[in-house]
Order: sequence, then structure tokens, then C-alpha cells
Amino acid sequence: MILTKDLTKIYSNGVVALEQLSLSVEKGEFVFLVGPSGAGKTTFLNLIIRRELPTAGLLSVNQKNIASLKKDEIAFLRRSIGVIFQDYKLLPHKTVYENISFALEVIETGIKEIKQRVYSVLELVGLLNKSNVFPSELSGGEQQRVCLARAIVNRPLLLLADEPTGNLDPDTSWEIMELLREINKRGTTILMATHNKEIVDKLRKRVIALDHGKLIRDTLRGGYTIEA
Amino acid sequence: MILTKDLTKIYSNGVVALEQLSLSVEKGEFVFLVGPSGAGKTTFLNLIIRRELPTAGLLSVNQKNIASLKKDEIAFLRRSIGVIFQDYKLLPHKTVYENISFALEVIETGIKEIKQRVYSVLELVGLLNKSNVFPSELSGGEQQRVCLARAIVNRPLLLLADEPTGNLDPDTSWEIMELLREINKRGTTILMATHNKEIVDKLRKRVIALDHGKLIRDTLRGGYTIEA
Amino acid sequence: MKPRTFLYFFREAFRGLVRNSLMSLAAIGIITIALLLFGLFYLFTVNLQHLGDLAWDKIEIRVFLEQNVEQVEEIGTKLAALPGVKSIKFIPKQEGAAALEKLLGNKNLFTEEDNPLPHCFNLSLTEGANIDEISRLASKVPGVEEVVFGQAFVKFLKIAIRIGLIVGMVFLLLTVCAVLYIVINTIQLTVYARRKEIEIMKLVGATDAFVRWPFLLEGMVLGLGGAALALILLTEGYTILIRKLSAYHNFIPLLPRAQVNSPLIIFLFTMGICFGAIGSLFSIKRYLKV
Amino acid sequence: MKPRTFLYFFREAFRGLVRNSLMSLAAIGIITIALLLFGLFYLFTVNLQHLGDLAWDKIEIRVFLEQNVEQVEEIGTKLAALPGVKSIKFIPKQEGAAALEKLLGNKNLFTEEDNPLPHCFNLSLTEGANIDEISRLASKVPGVEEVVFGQAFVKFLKIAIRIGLIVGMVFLLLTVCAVLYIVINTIQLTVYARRKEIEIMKLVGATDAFVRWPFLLEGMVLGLGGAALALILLTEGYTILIRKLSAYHNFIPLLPRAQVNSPLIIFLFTMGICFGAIGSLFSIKRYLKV
Ligand SMILES: Nc1ncnc2c1ncn2[C@@H]1O[C@H](COP(=O)(O)OP(=O)(O)OP(=O)(O)O)[C@@H](O)[C@H]1O
Ligand SMILES: Nc1ncnc2c1ncn2[C@@H]1O[C@H](COP(=O)(O)OP(=O)(O)OP(=O)(O)O)[C@@H](O)[C@H]1O
Ligand SMILES: [Mg+2]
Ligand SMILES: [Mg+2]
Repeated sequence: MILTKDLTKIYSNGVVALEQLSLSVEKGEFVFLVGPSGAGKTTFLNLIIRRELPTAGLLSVNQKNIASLKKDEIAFLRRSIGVIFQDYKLLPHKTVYENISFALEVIETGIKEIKQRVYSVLELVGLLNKSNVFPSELSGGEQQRVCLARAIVNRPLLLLADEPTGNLDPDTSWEIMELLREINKRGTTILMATHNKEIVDKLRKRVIALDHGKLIRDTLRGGYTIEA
Repeated sequence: MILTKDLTKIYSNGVVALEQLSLSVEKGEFVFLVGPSGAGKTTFLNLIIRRELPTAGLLSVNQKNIASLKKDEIAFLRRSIGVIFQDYKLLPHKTVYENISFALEVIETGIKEIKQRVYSVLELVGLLNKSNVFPSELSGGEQQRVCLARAIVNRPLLLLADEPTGNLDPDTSWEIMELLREINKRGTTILMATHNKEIVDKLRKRVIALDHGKLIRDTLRGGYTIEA
Repeated sequence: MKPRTFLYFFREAFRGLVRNSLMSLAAIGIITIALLLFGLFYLFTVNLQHLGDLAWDKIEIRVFLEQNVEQVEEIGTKLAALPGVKSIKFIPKQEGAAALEKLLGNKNLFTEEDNPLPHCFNLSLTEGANIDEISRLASKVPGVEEVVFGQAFVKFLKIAIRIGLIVGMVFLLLTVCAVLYIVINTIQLTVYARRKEIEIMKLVGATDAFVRWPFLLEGMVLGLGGAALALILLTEGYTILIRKLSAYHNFIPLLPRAQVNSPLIIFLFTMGICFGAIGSLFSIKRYLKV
Repeated sequence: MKPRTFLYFFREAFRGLVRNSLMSLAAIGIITIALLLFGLFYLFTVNLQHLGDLAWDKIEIRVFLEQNVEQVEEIGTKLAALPGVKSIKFIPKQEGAAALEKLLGNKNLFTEEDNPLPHCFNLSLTEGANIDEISRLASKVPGVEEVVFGQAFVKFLKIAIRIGLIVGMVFLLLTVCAVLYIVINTIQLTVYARRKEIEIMKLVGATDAFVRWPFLLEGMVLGLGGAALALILLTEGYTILIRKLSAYHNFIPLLPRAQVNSPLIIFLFTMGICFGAIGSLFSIKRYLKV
């Protein structure tokens, strides 16, 4: 699914966010991406959806070299990837419903199906009663769940979740994690950047740890820290 | 410091975010505000800085009735309160340094003192090397720490922290908590909304729990949940 | 793209306008003013041209015949046949003498026999006729002594109208450029305010075209709105002007509203919509690179 | 507020402009165009007025005397004393006869004795003199038979210039309103794009004045920038126009650049800066309610 070779990202201001990262994630895996603040987790996810271009090295997603995609191929790639952005990235002038349906409008799904699918994901994340509200009228955790709903509504092959439980209480967090595991079981590859030690330690999935842009650990049934 | 009596907030779209909340927080206290997503924590903090007006009931901060403040009094009130916003609220067109110094410019601090103070808080939050960078070039956790730095730079009487560790790894989170405790020891009242069970349970401070806008628990040396 | 996607684009464009209504109104306001200026110049120019055409009607050439010439009728036929001559009028020397006597306030200056004045033809001209050429040809007709026209006046009139038209045209062209520039920049500002939205749309997997269409339609609607408002203001204002002027100076013959309506409609709407579209495409481009 | 806080405001305003440079440029562009239009009308109007003043110089009144009147000199003195008369010129009847004979192409029409024509005075007028009044007074001077002036021509000229001036003035006023409207709306769009910033500033404890000042200065700088650009384009364009026209039609006497420069500078900068300030204050108001 994801294959990198000596992947390096240096931002235009000189910050080295990723350095010689080489790893591969297979289809259907559930991977935690951990590391201190500023380690390069978000950067890695941004490279996968080609929000940023690699400075050096290779990154291929779904057999395709990210760096050589054409304009519309980028759009098609992104449609097959669901992303929970760390800063949500909800459209401020669209309601919750519209924010989610937008991801389906883009792929020209029929109206009926859109309606049915949006309401079903809204139910999954527990926000059915907020469907006609604008993002600015939501609490932080609610926004985060809208973002999750949008990411999974078109059943992506790959789900990138950047700190998806950062603004959620433990109970809701666990519900969301159950949801992600369910989605993963149905075949979706999941790459989740997180600081939630408890979740990582309990679920015992593959853990990739970054620090200062470098891969420092890649354990199959790991914990948040080495000792765990 | 903070005194509420039957405080109720109903948003214009009909959502009851706070219902008949009565509590008081004394000067120098360290209070955790917990509760599930959408419980009304951020709403409570927004009322304290008078970003929102109460629908009913009384809220006084520092002996002053929030609802009857005049324009400039609002500004002065806000200067005595440091806030770590859940969504950071950094000025996108200002660098990290300027974002923090702005809080001092507002109270017309001298240039030299501004410089000295800004660099010292930047050091505290570990972002000295990012001072000339724009918020969009920061990682989520870095933005959160900038927001913390801005909140404490003018040594407020009251610090409101809305999920200040949501995007931080456990180690950094603990460092930040140490910082907050330090600030609290020097006399600053701290009200911190959080979902971080581990921190709440370990620190054993006063815990105020909200659910659906109602006060459901107020224990002096509590944990995240009742059982804890 | 499926046909219903276009329906979606229209809905999106409409929602975008409504939800940014403050911005939309400001943009429409600016575009209205720009198109209003264009329309004013247009009206000014076409009316000046109209006025010039009418003024031509009032110009006459006087052709004096030689003393005692006989073939008066023949000369008349020849003069009437000159290109650019609309009609001729014969003024016998008796009439000329009477006019001169009246002018000098001296009733009995000439007698029937002692009349040194010549016969005269007054030629009235067709629109835009070449006066100099006509007078040259007329003076070559046998039996013609001299050709006279209010040269200074005609020259003044010609030049005044020509300058007016040039000024009008120059301003008209300038306003077209100004309108283009203003519309593009205005739409650029509205797009700038929503650049984050464009980024998010692209991140969710929208193709450029998909993002572009609603903005394009929005730009066109903003232009259309501006054009419609400008049109209403212009035609209503023009109607009032015609009414007012016809009460005071009914010798200023403004073109009737019906005659300026359709070109105004065509110009304003074309400019508003096209420039709006261009502005959108142009402004959105840089934000699509996500 | 401390004095150095104002320094801070200036720095902030400058940074705001630079960091939103795309938006700033678009806004300055729009304002430039708006002020440019104003300037064009201004130049048009003052030059038309100038032209009208000059045309006055060319108008003459002819005063014909009674036959065989004797006190010619006395009449001349009286005519010269009329209000609005700049100078007089005596044309004896011999000269008049010669002119008439020439016009009619009949050399020997009158003799020294048999000359039925009257003596005549040509009056030239001061600027803006009341022709009708002068001719009425002149006709009352004893010994004056008739007063003649190119009534049709004078009327035409008067009306043409008056209409031109009215049109110019109306357009000028319209452009002032248009400029005001455009500047306000443009600045509104730039403020709209940064409404979040205003909110954040207020949440951090800034007073309204503290937030307002940098935006106010920014608005003024945008207006100033637009004014400066418009001024450069106008004066340079005007200089080129003067040069071009003086080569071809040197009878169109445009006002020299030095004479239009200072009013243009005053008008453009006043409008740009004031309207920019008004626009800022007006636009920022609604976002201060945080
Ligand atoms: N657009 C950018 N331009 C320049 N530097 C950037 C940019 N985005 C991120 N950085 C820098 O790159 C480094 C890695 O950032 P990244 O966002 O990948 O960290 P992260 O692992 O997601 O951290 P966090 O857990 O705090 O979200 C940081 O030092 C950050 O300051
Ligand atoms: N501006 C607003 N307009 C309308 N409703 C709002 C607004 N802000 C918040 N709400 C609603 O009020 C309720 C309380 O929101 P609040 O932000 O206080 O929750 P919270 O406790 O901070 O939650 P979280 O932990 O997810 O941040 C929620 O149901 C939310 O949808
Ligand atoms: Mg991150
Ligand atoms: Mg909250």
C-alpha cells in the first residue's frame, strides 16, 4: 500500500521534517505512528496525500510514485484516501451534512446514496442531531468526529488519522477506536498518528516511531514506548 | 476568582450548552474541568472571557459581573486572563514571536521587556528555534505550545487551558503540566479543561465534571472518573 | 462529468453567494459602479453622435449665381444632382435684396432694376456629406459665381463633435479596461477570502474543474448582478433625463430609450458575465496548486 | 496610549500590507482605477471651462449707427464704457462697403457718395459678459440704429459649453460617489478576509482602538497608494496629451500641467486617504463585536 525508500522532506525554511525514511505498509494493516511533537508524523501523512512533495527519496502509494502524479491523478489518489486532519479542515461555510456529503459529491455519487451514507456515518460518530449546524457551532471533539465521518464516508482504501482522539474524552475515544478497528477489519489500511499512550499500549498493533524525522522503531505488536 | 450562580447558556440555535451551573473557584486553585465531548467545557471558558454572554444566571470573575462589563472593561478583563484556546487561535500572518509579543503589545509593555519575556516563555515551551516561523509552518503540538506561551507571557491572574495537551506526546505533556503547576504555585489560578485521564488521575487536584451542560461532580482531590 | 453535477455546481454557487452575502454584496456594488460608468459613457457617446448627425441637417451651402445668368433651372438641376445634396431651394435676387434691406434697416436700398445682388441656391446636405467637396464641385458648375458656407461655424461644429466623440470613445475604452480590471480584482478579493476552502476541497479529492465551476458561476453571478443593477440605474436615470430635458430644452434630441436599451443590455451583461468569469478563473488558479 | 504604541501601529499596518500583498495590490488597483476616472473627469471639466472662457474672447457684437450720424466718437466712448465691453473697434461705412462688395463678387456696387451702409463699431467682450444685456444697453445709446451679433452661434456655443460643463460636473460628482463606494467596498473585502485576525486580537485583550488603528492606517495607505498611482498615470498621460495635441491642433488650448497639478494632488490624496480611512472604520466595526 505504502512504500518509502530514503524518503526525505526538507521544508523551504530549512527544517528537516523527515530524513531517509524507509518502510512499507501492506494492504489491510493497522499502524500507529508515534513520536514527540514535531517528529514529522503529519509531514509523512501530508506526503502520502501529496500535499507536500518529497525533497528526496521515493514514496509510492498504491503502486504509484507520488512525485510523478499528474493533476487529476492527484485528485483520484486523494479520493481513495480518507484523512482525519489534525486541524480538522472543515469547510466553514458548509454545514456538517454538507461537509461530509462534499466528499461524495466530488466522486459524483447519486443524491439518494449520498443522503443514506452521510446519515449512516453521522450516526456512527454520534452526531446525527448536529447535521445542520456549521463547524463553528461545534465543540472541538464534535468537529473532530465530523472530520472522521468525512474521512470514512466514501469507504477509502487507506485511512490516515492524525491525532483522531486528541479532543475526545476516553470513552468517546474508545468508541472511535472500535470504529476504526471495524473499518480496518473490512479491509481498509489505517495509519494513525497519535499521542494516546493508553490506546497504543492496549491495542498492540504495529507501531512506527519517529523522532526528529528519523525512523527510530518499527515493532509489530508494540507499545507507545520501547519498555511498554 | 470565579463565581457562578445558576449559570445557563443556550446558543442561538437552541443548544443548551450549560444549565444552572453553580460553583466557585478561589484564587490560587488548580481545577480540572472534565466531561465528554460537547459537555460545555469550552462554553464555560468562553463565558469567563466574555466571548459569549450568559443566557441566564450570574457569572462573576474577579468580583466583576461579566454580563455588565463595558467595552474597554472587557479588554482589561481579558488581559488578566491567559487562554490556551482549543483551536489555538494564532494569528496566521504573524510569526511565532509576534503572536506572543502581541499579548504584551496590547498592554503597552516596553520593547526590551517584551523581547526578554517572549524569549523566556519560548524557552519554557521549547520553541526558541521556531520564533521566526509562521503558525502554518508548525506542527500541531508546536502550535499548541505557542498558544500556551502566549497565554502565560503576561503573567495572568487566571489561566484558562482548553485541552492544552491534546496534541502533545506524553513526555511533552508532563513537561507542560509541570510548567502549569509551577505557574499555579506562583499564585495563578488555573482552570484546565481536559480529556487526559492520566494527568487528572495522577495530579489529584480539584475536578469539576460536566455532562450535557450540568455539573455532575465537584471533588477536591478527584480523578477523571468517580471510581478513580 | 454527469449532468446532475452541474446542478450541484449551480446549487453550490448559489450557496456560496448567500453564505458570504456581505462579501457578495460588496463585490456586486463595486461591479455595478464600474459598469455604471461604462454605461454613462456609452450613452454620452451615442447621443453625441446622434446630435452630430442632426446638426448636419442644419448646415446649408449658399451658391450665388453670376449676374444675369439665364439657365437658372439647369443650374438647379445640376446642383441637386451633386453627391451629398439632399435638397435645394432657390432664392431669387429680389428675396436676397429684401433680406439685405431688412438687415441694414434701410428699406429702399434697391429697386427691381437696380439690384446688384445675385440669385442664390440654398443646398441642404445629407448626413455626413463632405462639405468641402460639394462646395468645390458646385463652384465648377457653369454660371456659379461663388459658393459660401458658414465655414467657421461648420469647422467649429465638426471639430467640437469630433473632439466630443474622441473623448467619449477614449473614455469608453478606458472604462472597458477599468471595468475589466475592477471586476477581476474584486473577484480576486472574494476568492482570496475563501482560499482555505479551495485548499480543503482539493485535499478531499476534488479535481480542479470541480472546484472551479462553482467559483466560476459565482463570479459570473456577481458580474451579472452588477450588470443588472447598473442597467436598471442607467435606463431609469436615462428615462428621467429625457423627461426632464424635454420639458426645458426640447431642442436637445436625446435618443429614445428603446434605441439605447438593447445595446446597453448586450454590453453590460456581456462585460459583467465574461469579466466575472475571467476574474474567477484567473484568481482561483493560484490556489488550486494544492 | 503611549507614543511608541503609535510606532507599533505603523509597523503593524506596514506588515499587514506586506503580508497580504496580493490583497493589498488588488485593492490598490481598484482604488487607482476609481481615482483615475475621477481625475479624467476633473481634467475634462476644467479644460472645458477653460475652452469656454477662451471662446468668449472670440465673440464680437456689431453696433450699426444711424445714417449720417455725427457724434461718432461720443457714441464710441459710451459703448466702450458699457459693462462687459473689453475694447471697441470702429469700422467706417467705406470699409463695410468694401467688405460687402467683396462678398458679393461685384466690385463696384457703391460709390463714396452713394453708400447706403451705416458706420459700425465692433465690441469685443470680457470673459463671461452678458451679451444680451450689453446689446440691449448698446441699442439704447442715441445714434445707434441696430445691434447685431451672431445670435445663433453664440447661443449654440453657450449651450454647448453649458451642457458640456453640466455633463462634466454630473460625471464628476458621480465619480466622487463611485470612488467613495468602491474604496469602502474594496476595503471591506480586505477586512473581511482578515476578520478572524480581528477576533483573535480582541480575545487576547486588545481594545477596539488598538485593533482599529493598524487597520485604519492600512486603509489609508491603500487609498494613498491608489491616489499616488492614479496621479502619476493622470499627469503623465496629460503631459503626453498636451504634447500630442499641440503638434496637430494647436488651437485647442489645454490648461498647462502646472495649473492642474495641485488641485489634482489635493483631490486625489484627500479622497484616497479619507475614503480609505472611512472604509476601514466602517468595515472593521462589525467584527469588533467579540
Ligand atoms: N509547512 C511547513 N513549513 C516549514 N516547516 C514545517 C511545516 N510543517 C511542519 N514543519 C516543521 O516540520 C517539523 C515536523 O512537523 P510535523 O507537523 O510533521 O510534526 P508532527 O510529528 O506532526 O508533530 P505534532 O505531534 O506536534 O503534530 C516540525 O519541526 C515543524 O515545525
Ligand atoms: N457557537 C455555538 N453555537 C451553537 N452551539 C454551540 C456553539 N458552540 C458550542 N455549541 C454546542 O454547545 C455544546 C457544548 O459545546 P462545548 O464546546 O462547550 O463542548 P466541550 O465540552 O468543550 O466539548 P469538547 O470536549 O468536544 O471540546 C455542544 O453541543 C456544541 O455543539
Ligand atoms: Mg502533527
Ligand atoms: Mg471544547
